Amino acid sequence: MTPAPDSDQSPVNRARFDQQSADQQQNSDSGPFRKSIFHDSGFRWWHEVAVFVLLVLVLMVAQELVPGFLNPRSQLLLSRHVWEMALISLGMMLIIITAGIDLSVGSTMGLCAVAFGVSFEMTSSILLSCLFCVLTGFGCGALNGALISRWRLHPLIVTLATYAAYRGIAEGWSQGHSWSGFGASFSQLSRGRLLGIPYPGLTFFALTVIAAIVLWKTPAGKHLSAMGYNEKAARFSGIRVDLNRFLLFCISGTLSGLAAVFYVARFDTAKADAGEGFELDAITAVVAGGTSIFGGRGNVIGTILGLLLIHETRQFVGRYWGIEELKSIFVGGLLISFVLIYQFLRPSGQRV
Amino acid sequence: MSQLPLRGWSRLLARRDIGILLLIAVTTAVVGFMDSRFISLDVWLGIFIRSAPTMIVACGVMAVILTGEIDISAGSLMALLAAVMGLLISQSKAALSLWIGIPAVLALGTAIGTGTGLLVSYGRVPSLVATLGLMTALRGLTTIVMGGKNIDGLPPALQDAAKRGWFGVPVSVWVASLVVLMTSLLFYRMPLGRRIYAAGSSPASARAAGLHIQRIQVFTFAWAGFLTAVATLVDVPRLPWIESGIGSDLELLVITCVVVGGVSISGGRGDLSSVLAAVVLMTMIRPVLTFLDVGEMGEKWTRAIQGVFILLAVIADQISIRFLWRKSAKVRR
Amino acid sequence: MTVRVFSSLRRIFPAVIGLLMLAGCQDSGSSSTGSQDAVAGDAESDSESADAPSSRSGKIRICLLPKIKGISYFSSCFNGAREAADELGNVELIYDGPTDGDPRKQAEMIEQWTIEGVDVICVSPNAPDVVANAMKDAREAGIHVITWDADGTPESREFFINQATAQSIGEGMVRAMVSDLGSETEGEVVIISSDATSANQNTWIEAMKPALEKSKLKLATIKYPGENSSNALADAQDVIRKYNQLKGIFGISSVSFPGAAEAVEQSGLNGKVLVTGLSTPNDMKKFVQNGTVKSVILWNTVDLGYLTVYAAESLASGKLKSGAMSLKAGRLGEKQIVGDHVLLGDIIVFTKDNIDHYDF
Amino acid sequence: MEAGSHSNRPLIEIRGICKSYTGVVALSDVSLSLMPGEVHALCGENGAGKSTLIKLLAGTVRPDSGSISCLNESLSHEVLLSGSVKAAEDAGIAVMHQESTAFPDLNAVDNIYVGRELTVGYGLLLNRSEMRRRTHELLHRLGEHFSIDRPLRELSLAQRQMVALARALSLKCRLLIMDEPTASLSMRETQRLMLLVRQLRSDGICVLYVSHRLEEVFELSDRITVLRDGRLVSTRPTTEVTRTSLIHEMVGRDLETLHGVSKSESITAGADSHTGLAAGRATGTAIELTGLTRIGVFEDISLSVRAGEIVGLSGLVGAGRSEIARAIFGIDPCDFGSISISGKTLNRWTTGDMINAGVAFVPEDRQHEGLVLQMSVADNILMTNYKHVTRTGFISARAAHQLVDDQVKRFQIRAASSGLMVEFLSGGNQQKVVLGKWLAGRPRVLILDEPTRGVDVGAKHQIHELIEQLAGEGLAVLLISSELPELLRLSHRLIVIREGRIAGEFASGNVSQEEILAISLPDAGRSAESRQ
Repeated sequence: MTPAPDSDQSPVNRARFDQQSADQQQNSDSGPFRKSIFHDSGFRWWHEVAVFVLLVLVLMVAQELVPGFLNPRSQLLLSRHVWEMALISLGMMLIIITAGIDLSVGSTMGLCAVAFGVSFEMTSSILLSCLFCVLTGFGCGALNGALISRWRLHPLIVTLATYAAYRGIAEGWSQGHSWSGFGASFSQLSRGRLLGIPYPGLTFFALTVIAAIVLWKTPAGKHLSAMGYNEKAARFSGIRVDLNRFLLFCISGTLSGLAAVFYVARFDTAKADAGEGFELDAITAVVAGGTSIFGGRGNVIGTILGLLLIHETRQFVGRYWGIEELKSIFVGGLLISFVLIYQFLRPSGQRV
Repeated sequence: MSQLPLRGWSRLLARRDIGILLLIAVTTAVVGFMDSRFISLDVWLGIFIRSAPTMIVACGVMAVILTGEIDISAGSLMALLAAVMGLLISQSKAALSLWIGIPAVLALGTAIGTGTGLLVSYGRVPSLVATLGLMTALRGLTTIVMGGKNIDGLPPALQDAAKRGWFGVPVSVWVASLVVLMTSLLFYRMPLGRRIYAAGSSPASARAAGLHIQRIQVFTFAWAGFLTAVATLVDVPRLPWIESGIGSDLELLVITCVVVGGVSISGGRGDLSSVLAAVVLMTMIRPVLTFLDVGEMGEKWTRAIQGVFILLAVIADQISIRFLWRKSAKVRR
Repeated sequence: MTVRVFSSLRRIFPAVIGLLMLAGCQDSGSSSTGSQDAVAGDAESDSESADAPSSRSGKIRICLLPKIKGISYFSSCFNGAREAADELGNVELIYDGPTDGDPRKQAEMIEQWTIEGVDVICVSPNAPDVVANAMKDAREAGIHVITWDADGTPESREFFINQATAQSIGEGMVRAMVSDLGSETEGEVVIISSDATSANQNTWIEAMKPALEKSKLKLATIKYPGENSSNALADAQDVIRKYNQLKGIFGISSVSFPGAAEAVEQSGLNGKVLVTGLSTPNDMKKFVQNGTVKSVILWNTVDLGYLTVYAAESLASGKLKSGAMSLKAGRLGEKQIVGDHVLLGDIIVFTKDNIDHYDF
Repeated sequence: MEAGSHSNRPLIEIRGICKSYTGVVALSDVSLSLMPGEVHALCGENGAGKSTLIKLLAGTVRPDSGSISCLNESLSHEVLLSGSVKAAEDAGIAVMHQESTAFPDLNAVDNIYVGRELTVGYGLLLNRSEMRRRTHELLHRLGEHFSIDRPLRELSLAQRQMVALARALSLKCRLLIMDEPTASLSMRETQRLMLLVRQLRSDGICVLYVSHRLEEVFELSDRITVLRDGRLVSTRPTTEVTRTSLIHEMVGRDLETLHGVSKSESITAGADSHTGLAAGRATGTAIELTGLTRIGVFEDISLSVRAGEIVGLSGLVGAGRSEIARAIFGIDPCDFGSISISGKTLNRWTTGDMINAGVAFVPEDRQHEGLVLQMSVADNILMTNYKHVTRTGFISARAAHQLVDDQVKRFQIRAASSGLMVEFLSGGNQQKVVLGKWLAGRPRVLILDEPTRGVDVGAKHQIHELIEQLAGEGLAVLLISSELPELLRLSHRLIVIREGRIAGEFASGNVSQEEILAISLPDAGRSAESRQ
């Protein structure tokens, strides 16, 4: 019998199943004790609780060592840098829930920023430029999505390629040029605040609420989760896996476009290097927030907590020691040790 | 997906390494036609020298990917190892003997690799997460270790070996050949290598066959760490001095080569020869663009050309595989 | 799931409450201001509220922000700055910057210092536009802001410690190359830059192009190896092999200059292909001494850091006000001020003859 | 044939072994001794505990209580097996698995030798030539001549099966466990295999033979052990066992009541439903396939199922039955052919189209295709039914609750709560969840692929009844099963698939198991003679 090419396309799932069945085996060997406590209770929020506890711990230590750390206004002021990344994390979370990954988000931002600049030069209309910028993001996401769902390519491979391609196209298109002088009113888009929260933050929260509603109150949430846990079963249940995946990448691209608009507004600069390194920051936040890199599990509350945890840790390290290098050491170490400790403490059956 | 149920020529053409080599040959011919200086020993030796560290690291990362895991910390690890190497053996620093410094660097690379492996296998931290964290942390650590200064004054013996080497061929090329030989021995002639493939091909079957998957994983990460150290030792002394940016983007370059070389990202499948050909192909892009003299505008498109090229390679590969499957299915009926 | 949504929501109650509290406490502070142009006001009150810790030592807190922390150029500037701070005695010097040269992180640090309420922030902006807003905020919060090494947008700072303009750097490099080669030499030159998006390098290139056109040298191409030393070395080797008429290479980033020099040396073309660029003398000494590099262009970076701290201290203690014509700067003596530029002096060309006199 | 001709001490002694998975008892208090040089058949229905016993012997699973011991090399004293794969292999226990635990990316040589490679140079290097030589030899012994360099994924099922057998043989084994070795073999290959087993026996090797094909069991074995519901029913010399008594012991009911009556039952049931349908609902064709073809997999499949009819799809594993079902449901694309459902003809279709048209599909691999194990019972049931519980796009918690409760009650799903992950349910309950998930939407056509595989006897019976009841309600059922008795009992018509084509069609009343089997085998023409 000829092996069908389609069945070759989901070895990742296969690997995951094997891992799970191994887990299962371990669970069943470890006796009834752990199971009866955690499983039957149906409590699925251990990870969020753990991140929350850790966050509170960090905040307490920070407040103790850096007087005035928790000052709400300084917190909000410093939050500025986090919003674009937060927007991107939101799309990244949705993709990781379906067991995918998007490495091209940062490069998409770069391309969008250049699109903004080019279109501003041509039309000198902020509105059109914003539109073009977001559309470019959508297009980038759609290309990723089309490649991944049409040919069932692995998301890691496709977005690794577009990670290089989009950034390169941004550089070539802009010829390294940067655009600025979009006017003070445009920069208010990023810097202006309502009730003390910057507009990008408000946008983020609005989108988060929408995402939460979609994830919890509509079938789509369950569909995504099912795709992440077991793509095959999702297909067999009539879930349009390919379409959903395509749409998710479109969403992720569009969010990158939106983030690029805020980024351009905040720095009053449109340049091809916008969003460099965002992809890894976003993945870090999403993973720290309890979304399983193997797919299936994940939610917005965890992602927000993960973002806060990374952000506050960076702030704390920056303000207490004043050494930039320590930030990355702390964030990297925190990510590994947290996941490691959680793996040992976690209730059985819940994987990160 | 190296072997398809095809016969004769089509089978040969379907082999990925042959395909990549053909692409290399065609590119060389075209560029050589436009500028004959491209087809010179000097240029090609240069390309091989540059491929050497990538090849060495790719041998390690490929082993990791074959087991179905991933390692994105190679570049950062190289930076840290370079810094440590500088601190230990540079004449302006501790100036230890090479006989202490070199084993120390190798040991550190292996130790960090082993640590990652332990995290992934016994700690059950997903490899992407573990190496992502490591990648971030090691970069920071490197800057601190370097203390804001470039490290100069590596022992002349080491520099000489890296720049001139033996018989006009730098030591990195010799070492890369040796590593490739060792890796192909490992993959194809040693029990462990077959077990690496087996563990990636079907973890459940591997367990049923009594293989210790976790030990295999630890080994592959340790192997990757060790080879990164090897690459650091032979390649970094070639550079004018050690700076904290060494190895930037190396991890993505290596993974790209491994993927373009046809190694399945979920493990179990892939040939070393294709990966090596892919490394040469990827390394060729910069000199090719230089010799094509694309001009100032064109230079700024370099990264775009690289990126689009990778994208096309990936797509073309998938389409051709699918086409060949269908064709072979028809043939067999 | 829906079946469970409410019950599970009940279960995560503690977490939700905590989150709400956090959000609540963040809100409460700003709801009183509630206006959209609250940026400045907020920042000001922040600095007031956070003032207590800053004045604990009674010293003037000066922050020195380099483009990239951890490269020898800025490290030598820092040495000068530390020297000045020690001399002055009443200065607390904070030196920090992004390790990867990300201007976003520069902006982040400026904002952080604004909140901490330091006295002076000295910025070497890696991308003037990106950090401009943060610098403006800092000024509005009552903090003195000066730029050094590279200038920012004029309204974002009070003074610029001017060591050299992009124009003089670019022209200086071309002039050095032409004089090293002999003004009658014809042939090709290549520029090896950093990333295609690097702002500094691009402005220098813009300044170099007209200067090259006036000379008999022809600009063959510009390579962009990024901040990657092996790519820089590789590109340099390739251009040496490609261009027969190559006479000189400009290495205009911290990795491409040594990379180009190394390539020339390894090809055994010392003296046939000349390399010029910006670097601290210590880094390039070996290449100057073996003849690969005839001239290295830079200014006195130690003095630059020294002068910056003196200017910052004078500004904070009220000795320096806008419109001043000169500034007393310790061992450097009286330094001239033109407009809002504090002039350090012109660029220095380090050659075999004088490079041993400098140690930074 | 006498058992224990080589020694009268048992090679393997299993004493009072118990094993349960998450509350479901798989084996309870089973004791068994295996003699050297005997072929010992292990019989029992699916879910009787055979595979658990095999896993215990192979060391992949540890027993909850009880012990397994083995005679040492010199047959002088017993060694207790510690329950690891290594210990089992050292003791000379080799397993040829049913679901081939193989490495699809590796070639035959590696598949045979991975984990215990032949080496030279202090165990560092592979002895490739020797491994290749022995592989050739082994495969030659099995009568196979395919290229040993090709990865397993490119081989046919039978060839893969032979590789698995070769792996088992390559071990210097004293106990060879063969789990359904002939399931996907042709007649000729089966004959060769049986010859081989006899040869092994004469070499003093104990063969534990697990098969559903009773003819083989009777032809080969010296003793037969019957398991039922995890308990040992009997161990007797084959000479003392008759076909009838064996089936009786396996099923726990009389053969007559099972076999004879079920046949007549199915005939009458069929007649009943037809007459019933004639009176009530439309008896029109519910689903019709015309020339369905997926190149290289199956070809020109045309069949139709009427409302209220159960059509059985028979054939060997790998004949293309499941693939046809998957193609009908739009999982795999078709190259040619069309489907018409209730008069509407489709030339291209997706899974969504099929669901909307009222087709439901219970897939073969419950754990990987039918269910999302990590999600709750409720989530799984709702998965295909959100359209029934959403109000203006939002899920109504009450409606969802209602629907899940209804299904849990209707199918008597035994779970502590509907929020429990299905991972922790027993096989039968998992299957009920799958059925509940699909039947809540009131489909018109139901495709069942191996609905009772790995399901315990009680649940199996319930599922059988349910299928008949559903058909009685007017559902068109396409039933795929490897268990011929099940097919014969349930279906009104039987279609046999051989090598991707329809090989024959029967009314189930007038055909025997043997006839169907004969026509299923790849070299069908000759097999009929040899069976006589």
